[in-house]
Amino acid sequence: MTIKVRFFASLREQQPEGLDQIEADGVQTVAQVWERATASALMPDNVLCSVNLEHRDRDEPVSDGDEVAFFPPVTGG
Amino acid sequence: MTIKVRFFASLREQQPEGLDQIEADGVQTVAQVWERATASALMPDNVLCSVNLEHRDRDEPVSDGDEVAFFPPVTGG
Amino acid sequence: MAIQLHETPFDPAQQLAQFEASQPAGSVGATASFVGTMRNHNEGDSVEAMTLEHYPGMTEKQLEDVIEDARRQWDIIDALIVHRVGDILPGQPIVLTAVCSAHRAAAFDACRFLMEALKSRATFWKKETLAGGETRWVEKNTPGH
Amino acid sequence: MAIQLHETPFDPAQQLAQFEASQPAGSVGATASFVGTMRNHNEGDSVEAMTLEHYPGMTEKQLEDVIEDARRQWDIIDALIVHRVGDILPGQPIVLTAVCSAHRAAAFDACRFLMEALKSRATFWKKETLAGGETRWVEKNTPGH
Repeated sequence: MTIKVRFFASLREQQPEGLDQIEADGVQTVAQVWERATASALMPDNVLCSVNLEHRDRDEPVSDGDEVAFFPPVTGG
Repeated sequence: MTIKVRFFASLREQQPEGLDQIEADGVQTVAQVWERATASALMPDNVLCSVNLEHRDRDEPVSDGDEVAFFPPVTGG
Repeated sequence: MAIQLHETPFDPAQQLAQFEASQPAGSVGATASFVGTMRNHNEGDSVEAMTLEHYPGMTEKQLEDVIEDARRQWDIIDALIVHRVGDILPGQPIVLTAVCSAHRAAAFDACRFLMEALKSRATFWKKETLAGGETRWVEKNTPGH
Repeated sequence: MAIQLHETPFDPAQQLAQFEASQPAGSVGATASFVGTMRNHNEGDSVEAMTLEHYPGMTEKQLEDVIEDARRQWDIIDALIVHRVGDILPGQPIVLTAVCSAHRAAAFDACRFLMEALKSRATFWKKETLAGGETRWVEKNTPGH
């Protein structure tokens, strides 16, 4: 299966090698998407995650075709 | 001494005979100004008073030349 | 800091634009504002028109005091109160309060304070004309919290 | 109810005027609004410019959710959120929130809720360019209460 992966803000800059799409066979959770996409860089505690545009915890499951995003705490407004 | 007296809103309408200036000899308090200006009509409990543009209780003293006003609860804004 | 009483309709958006444009560039981070508008109904009745009476001299002084009180309580950059008096029709603005500050908490708090303080203290009185032509004095303000 | 993201500067006064003009005549008694503006200093440093990044698709959805949450909690007539994205200069508006309702308590409460909710939830990220040309990501929002 394939998962679309997106990084935003400082994470995008810190993950220049981060893959935007991964072959996700064997990947079951959001955290495992991070490991696969970043070649196993440790996910910092303050990283937030979303699946298909909804905030999700890092231990939530992922499915074929999902869009998974990683980003720092939000600072809008 | 003389006291300038003003009525506002519903009190102005209810006191068509209310005097706008009284000879206030013997008048010592705001409440006594009301009695003199309205020919002793009873001052309703919810009437508010001011002396020289400052809110004042009805038992506060008045002096020659003061402007004393009577009005209902405010409803602006 | 400014207070204004208008005998004729005012434009809240224009007032607000002027207020913001008059601030020192780059120091304001937050502007909170409130506009009170005349509704066409009140307490279950249709209202056709309203007359706002005030106590000239005292009212202006009270509005200035309200702004001074806000300045003492919050770290604000500027504040504005604009209030209609006289004959008002449904849909017309009655009051505008605005506060600008560096951060949003002070702007929100102080703007709301201006409204609550002026409604409870300032010498304005509303007289409504109902659909049938009958008139009545509004007896008390609605709660703000 | 409306949300807007703008790549170029917007005029809060004009947006607010449109918002008010689009309401049913006579039913709105209260409009509370808030404008967040870029300051030329932050955390003790001079700031020359800012870039606001967002997550297209997710951000819009979150802003719509924030307005829906406000509608569930308060009796409001309409709500508006306008937010800048992209490159921003000091003095330019970043965000506008506005709520209109029959009475002022709901307008004040819901307008503040919109700001706090969008700041804590919506996927926007600020990157500042300091006076010396150095850039930095803003790490957290200031408290709103």
